[in-house]
Amino acid sequence: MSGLYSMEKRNFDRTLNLKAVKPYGDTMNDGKVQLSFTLPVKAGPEAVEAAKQLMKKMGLNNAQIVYWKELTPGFTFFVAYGECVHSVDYTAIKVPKITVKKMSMQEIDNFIRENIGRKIIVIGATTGTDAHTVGIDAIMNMKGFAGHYGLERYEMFEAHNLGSQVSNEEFVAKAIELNADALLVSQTVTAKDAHIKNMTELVELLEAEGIRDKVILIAGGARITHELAKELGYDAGFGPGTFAEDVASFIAHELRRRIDKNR
Amino acid sequence: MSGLYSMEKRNFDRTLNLKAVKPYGDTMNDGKVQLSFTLPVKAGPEAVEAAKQLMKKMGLNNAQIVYWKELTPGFTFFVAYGECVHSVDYTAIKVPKITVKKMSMQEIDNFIRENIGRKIIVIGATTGTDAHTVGIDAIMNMKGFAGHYGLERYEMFEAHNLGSQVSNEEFVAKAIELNADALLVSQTVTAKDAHIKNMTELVELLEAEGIRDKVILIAGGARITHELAKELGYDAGFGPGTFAEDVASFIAHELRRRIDKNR
Amino acid sequence: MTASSKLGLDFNKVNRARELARDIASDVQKFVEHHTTVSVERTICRLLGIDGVSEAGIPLPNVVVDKIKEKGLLGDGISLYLGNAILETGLSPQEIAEGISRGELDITELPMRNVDSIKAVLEPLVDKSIAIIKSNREKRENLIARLGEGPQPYLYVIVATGNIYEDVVQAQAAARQGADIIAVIRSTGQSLLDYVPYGPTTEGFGGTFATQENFRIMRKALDEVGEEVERYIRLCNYCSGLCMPEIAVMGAFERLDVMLNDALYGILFRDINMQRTMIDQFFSRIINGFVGVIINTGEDNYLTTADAYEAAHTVLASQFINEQLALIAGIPEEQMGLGHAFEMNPEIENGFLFELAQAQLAREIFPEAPLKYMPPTKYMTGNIFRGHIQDALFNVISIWTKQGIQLLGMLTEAIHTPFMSDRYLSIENARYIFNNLRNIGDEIQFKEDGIVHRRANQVLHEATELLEEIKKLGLFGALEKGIFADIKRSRNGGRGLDGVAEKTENYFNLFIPKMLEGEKA
Amino acid sequence: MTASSKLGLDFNKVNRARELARDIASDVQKFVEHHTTVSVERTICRLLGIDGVSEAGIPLPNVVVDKIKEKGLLGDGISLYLGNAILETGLSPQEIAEGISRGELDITELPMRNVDSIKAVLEPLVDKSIAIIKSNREKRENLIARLGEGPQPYLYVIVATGNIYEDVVQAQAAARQGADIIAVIRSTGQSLLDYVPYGPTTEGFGGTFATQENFRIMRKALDEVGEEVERYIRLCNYCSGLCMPEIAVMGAFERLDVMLNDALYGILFRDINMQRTMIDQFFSRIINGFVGVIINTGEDNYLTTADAYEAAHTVLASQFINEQLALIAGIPEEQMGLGHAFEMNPEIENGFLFELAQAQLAREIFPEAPLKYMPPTKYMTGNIFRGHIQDALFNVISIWTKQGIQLLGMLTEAIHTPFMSDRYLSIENARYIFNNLRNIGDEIQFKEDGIVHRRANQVLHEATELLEEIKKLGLFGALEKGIFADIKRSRNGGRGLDGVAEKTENYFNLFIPKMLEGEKA
Ligand code: B12
Ligand code: B12
Ligand SMILES: Cc1ncc(COP(=O)(O)O)c(C=O)c1O
Ligand SMILES: Cc1ncc(COP(=O)(O)O)c(C=O)c1O
Repeated sequence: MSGLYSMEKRNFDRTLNLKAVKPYGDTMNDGKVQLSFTLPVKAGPEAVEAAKQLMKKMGLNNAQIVYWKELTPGFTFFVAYGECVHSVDYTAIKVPKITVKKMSMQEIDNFIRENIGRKIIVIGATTGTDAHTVGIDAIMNMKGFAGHYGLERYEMFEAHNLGSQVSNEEFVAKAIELNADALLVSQTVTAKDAHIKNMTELVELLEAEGIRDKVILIAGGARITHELAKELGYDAGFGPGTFAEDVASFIAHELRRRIDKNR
Repeated sequence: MSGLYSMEKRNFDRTLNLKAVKPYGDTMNDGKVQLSFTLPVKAGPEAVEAAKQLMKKMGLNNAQIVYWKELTPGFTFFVAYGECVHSVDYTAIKVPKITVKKMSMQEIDNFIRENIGRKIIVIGATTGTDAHTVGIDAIMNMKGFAGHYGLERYEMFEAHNLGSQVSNEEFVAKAIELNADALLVSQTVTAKDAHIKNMTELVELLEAEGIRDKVILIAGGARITHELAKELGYDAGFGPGTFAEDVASFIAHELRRRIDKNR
Repeated sequence: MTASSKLGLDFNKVNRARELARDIASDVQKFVEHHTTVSVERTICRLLGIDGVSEAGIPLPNVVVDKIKEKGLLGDGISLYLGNAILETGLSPQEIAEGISRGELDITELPMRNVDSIKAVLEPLVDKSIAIIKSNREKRENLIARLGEGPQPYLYVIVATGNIYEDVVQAQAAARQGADIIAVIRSTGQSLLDYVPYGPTTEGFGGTFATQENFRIMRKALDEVGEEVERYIRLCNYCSGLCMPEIAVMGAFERLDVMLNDALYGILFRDINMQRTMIDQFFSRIINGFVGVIINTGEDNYLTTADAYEAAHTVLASQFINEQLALIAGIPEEQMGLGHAFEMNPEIENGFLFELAQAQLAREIFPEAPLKYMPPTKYMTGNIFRGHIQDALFNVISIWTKQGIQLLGMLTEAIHTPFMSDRYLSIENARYIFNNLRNIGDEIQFKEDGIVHRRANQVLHEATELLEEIKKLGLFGALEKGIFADIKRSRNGGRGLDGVAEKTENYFNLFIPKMLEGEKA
Repeated sequence: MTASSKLGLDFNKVNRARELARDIASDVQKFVEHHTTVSVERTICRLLGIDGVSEAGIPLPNVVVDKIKEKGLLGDGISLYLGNAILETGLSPQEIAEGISRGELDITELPMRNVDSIKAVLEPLVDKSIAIIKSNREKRENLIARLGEGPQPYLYVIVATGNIYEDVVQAQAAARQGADIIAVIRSTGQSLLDYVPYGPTTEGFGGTFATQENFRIMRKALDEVGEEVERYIRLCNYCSGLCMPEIAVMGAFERLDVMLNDALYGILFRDINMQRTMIDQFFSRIINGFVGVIINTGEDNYLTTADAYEAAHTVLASQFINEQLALIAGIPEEQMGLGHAFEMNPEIENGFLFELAQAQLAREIFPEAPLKYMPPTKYMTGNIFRGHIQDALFNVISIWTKQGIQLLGMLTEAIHTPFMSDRYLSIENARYIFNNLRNIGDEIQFKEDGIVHRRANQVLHEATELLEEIKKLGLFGALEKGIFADIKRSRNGGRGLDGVAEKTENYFNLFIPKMLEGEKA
């Protein structure tokens, strides 16, 4: 008996328990998960068995290999369904979050006028060899993105968009030259963790120049999360669906907080 | 630090090791797996984190939740990629297989003439409330399937196709009445494991009637594997892509084996 | 070539086919009119207010009708005995049924009153039922007027968890995502049951039992979500199997909007006796027609056993016949969801053009019907990614040819009944394509005498020839020859024949004339 | 309306647009002809047989050309100094380069011989290179004649593992699944490098470095698998960035078949100086034209930053210009893979019809060109299921409008460079749709003055107006105004301007006339 197929009646509890959340197909706690993956083995019953064993190790019971296809000799692709034994305690989850209340462009400008009393200097760039500018432009350019104006339009921001393919060295030099309050870094290419390397290097450079604490350091991009940015030593990270307001509010409040602290 | 994102350089071994096979995205041993699943929680950063934690438990590192969508309040769907830490020893896999050499219709008829010396009596049906007949018809009907004639066309088979929605009781009664050598059961509906129940019940009934050992018991269907059939006490199981020849060769050889044994 | 046809169809041929189908249908109707069934009589019981189950769990309509059947009196019809019992006992039909069930009453043993007085005592009960059903129809119309509804093609999805409460969760989710019609698939065994289960149910296989209580629960849930999404959400179930008319009446009481309702499906795919189910179908369609239900016919299923390229004309021929059978039962064209399907082998070169021809053909021949278009099922595999694009092409054809009801294909068709996420992905697929190709049907013409033209005309031609043959054989004869779906059925085989009786001269059914009339009004 | 147009196009307008583009291109060409660049001169070095790297790892062509550049002699061209050095030293170009690299030789300090004798000594070397390249062209032609090739639209997929050996595995797998063209994407940084890396490489980001050795490895792998699948498999790389003509010549030596080759892309998306890259482009196109390479232009990219509905005419205008720039460089229409893309927001009602109009428009205006059609990228999301059907609609339009090169969309476009399985699913998608809709283009007509007609004519009109404007501004002026892709670039900004020099009267390039002539022969 392979034991892959459980014949016991699966009379699982069908009520939602947030302390032990499981995947849901069409019945609470049925655990259903869809997968696809390739194994570097030739097609055949052994390949199917290997795929099932792998799923078993992942904690996926009653593995069903619903499709397989040898992509090229020695590589077999699988589509599969299984029932996950694991669960997650949803009630215990704490995610670092940007808690600043979202304001409109006008509210932000007013806030800055009242609380900071001068324009905030911001520089932005897509760094390294990354040439993707659509993201940083969405945040900075006058015309903005999806009907939300960018920082260049704000009265109380002095926004400098350096474009893309900017080396970390150039970027830091510019920050010093302009005496920037906040640095905005966009990273899109994540292949081989290029963004991690690039972002980490920037932090090191800022530290070496002794200005890390003088700036609000912010990263953004399709695969950037606040959590990841924090891990890498940034003050905040913004992912897909960000608008200029999100970033502007964060910068304004954070600057105010720092000013208060230093008093 | 959530620890979900590993910042170590992933300098994994890029050579194929059949003793530790891992999923393959575009580099040997990169472990890449695609998943999709729904969690019964509302959308938001906590939901994304829950999805990542679940993946972590499955042994999927660097979980990337690339898409999420609240399907209805309290249910969030995810598409995700991760890197599997598990591996499988492909060299140790042994799958129960039907080892009979495949023959053509004519070869089979000749084999039976020479080795059995009489027609083999076979009855087939889709049992229980299952009404899917295309599978069993493919094996039994004269015209067969994809250019492969069915058992009714074989000179040395006497084939009775009882159709679908046949109760196990009727089926067994017919087996006794016709003194069948082989029973062919087709099962397509597998929702709530209907096929397992149905197939198990048939074995029990045959045992109660004392004829389990007198017949070659074969199951087939889209989700039937030889392995599952064996687990449930059948002599063989046939899945998608089966042709009449496969079944006919198996029956002919198995009958011959039994005759030899009983000598 | 007629100006109005994009396919260059010969409408004389269409008219000829329609005439043939009319003859075939009236021939069947002659038989139907002289017979009744247990299910028809149980339906009358339900219409007269009988509901609930006996102590043994047997539905009271069965208890009552079985009584006369046992005595060989089925041909007299239950109305006679029930009406008489009311007169004799002064009890309500429900009380009478309970009495029978407790063994305290035998309605066949009571002295028989005069038929006119029996009819007279039934009259107010009949009117009451008719009024309830009519008010449901009006309620639907009002709700649609107030909330609006999605544009055609309607997005139709199934729920099939086996548990009505879980079904509700799925159904509401689907409505929020954009579904217009929710069909609650039945448990695999139900259509062979010669009774309708009772109460809310939570244990079906591959579907949920159709019970009146389940209908009620789902209706309520859909009304709620309809208010939320500001769109009337239609509810669909299966008026087929051995209890066709009973389900029709349950649906009429609980305001179902769409019903799969096709005797041919039961005959071919469930091995239900053809005599039994044609009789049942007639009454069920009268009820469906009256309450404004859109019926869905099952021609699409033929292509799961027969080849879609070879057998395309059998689908069209069957649509012609179903149209006529529906008209006889008072169903207007606007309620005829004639079925067809996108089931061509995806490997066929230009298969898309053949599908396009077939879909446009159905559209032009049945211009008022909300055609029910079924997705690829037969050639769906465990490759869900490819399946999703097969479904996409199906959606392209539907918006192009202006189908009425789009039974959404699921990428997991070959694997399981839909997960909540499967349904979401399918709805998203259809909405994307319907919107992105919205006016393609008005925008594009087919080359004269091209592949599409030739295919459409060929299918029409073959269908007409087939109808000629069926007319000769009679519909029953044709079914015996395996003309549809490559499946042969015998006139006296299959399930349920023992529930059929020839009407005696005592027989009457007060609902039929009233409903047929109400239909016309 | 011309009979041959399905769109009711006004071909007078098309002719007018073409004239405008011709004027714009000759204006640019006037500038180009008076200048050279480091990359052009390095290309000449390579053509004369210089290869390899110095001890410090610097490619020898760079070592040699930097020498004259340092001295401000770039405008004389490297041919003069190299030819002179051969005469003076009796060494081969490669030996001379090695000498320079070791610091043993300074070719600018040698006594200068008479130009005719210099040209004469170079002549056999030039002829040798020309012969090699010609033989590669013939080899391709012979292979295609023997093995055959896939029908258009060719299935074009990328490999991008960063590791050339891993790329080989992916590429062969793709060919076996049905791919016709394999493009090896370059590492993110490469186009900004003012040299071409050397040797086999295994460490790129989001792509693999373009090196001559990598070209050779992949060419061999594709020839092998081509024999296996009995189809010639084309190899594609990127002839763009700061080393345009060098890559062209490397490709010519290693028998590449397709090259992304568009100065406008580099200007807009890589911030490469416009003067530099226009000069580089000219020579690179001459080489590509001569060796029979299909060039791919980059108009599709405009729609990743500008809106596809609003900016559709900029794509067409740019195609007109690229056509003329290609003609000047001797590229015949059959080698012009003009780019465009399926990038309309999927939420637009009837967006499909607009895409259809645009694709058909390009088809009719450039009837002989193997148009390169790019998949949806901008509106692809992490929802891979939906992505797969966006790609399916893209495939529908391609087969319908008979595109030449189908750059297959990947369901994982928004996530990562393709996995082996992503590529498989995409090829399956395209093959299914191409086969299932094979003849739809011949079968279907657009309604006169319908949405498709109107859209096509509107885009043509706007493109013509834009070309009028560009003619006034000059191409460089237009780029300064941000007319393409919503991106503004200044004439003297961006990378690589310091590698540009005005030609002196000493300048000569022996390859250009021979190649342009060979082209015509
Ligand atoms: C447009 C595009 C391009 C355009 C870029 C044009 C331009 N000027 O930007 C062109 C065609 C030039 C291009 C080229 C390449 N691309 Co590209 N491209 C894309 C594409 C299609 C869309 C990206 C985009 O514009 N998104 C829209 C913007 C608005 O979203 P966003 O960037 O996420 O920004 C939002 C948030 O993230 C946030 N945000 C972003 N930055 C910042 C910064 C701050 C401070 C803040 C607060 C917020 C913030 O706010 C924004 C608005 O909400 C993606 C695929 C896809 N569909 O995602 C591939 C993609 C990003 N490209 C990719 C690659 C590999 C390349 C190339 C490297 C390929 C090659 N080798 O040739 C090249 C070269 C470019 C280079 N060196 O970087 C890969 C990256 C793979 C990976 N994960 O590493 C992708 C995913 C495609 C793929 N599957 O291969 N590309
Ligand atoms: C055709 C079909 C139907 C037809 C059946 C017509 C008929 N006369 O058979 C109709 C339309 C009637 C139908 C109805 C239903 N169906 Co159905 N149907 C299918 C469909 C589209 C194809 C099945 C098929 O014919 N495959 C082709 C044959 C040749 O393949 P096969 O059966 O695997 O057979 C091969 C092998 O397995 C093997 N084999 C099979 N049997 C045997 C036996 C032996 C002894 C041997 C040796 C070999 C063998 O050999 C065959 C040839 O190689 C599938 C979806 C899909 N694409 O798979 C759904 C599917 C099977 N149906 C399904 C369901 C739920 C139903 C219904 C119950 C729905 C409902 N509640 O109304 C109904 C009712 C039927 C019932 N009570 O069983 C589900 C089952 C879900 C599950 N996993 O449980 C599926 C998967 C669709 C879905 N996603 O919901 N169906
Ligand atoms: C017309 C018709 N009736 C009924 C059904 C469902 O069958 P059952 O409820 O008998 O399983 C179908 C299935 O698709 C159908 O097409
Ligand atoms: C014309 C053209 N050249 C080059 C590239 C690739 O750019 P690079 O190699 O400069 O990253 C592209 C990208 O799509 C392109 O369209």
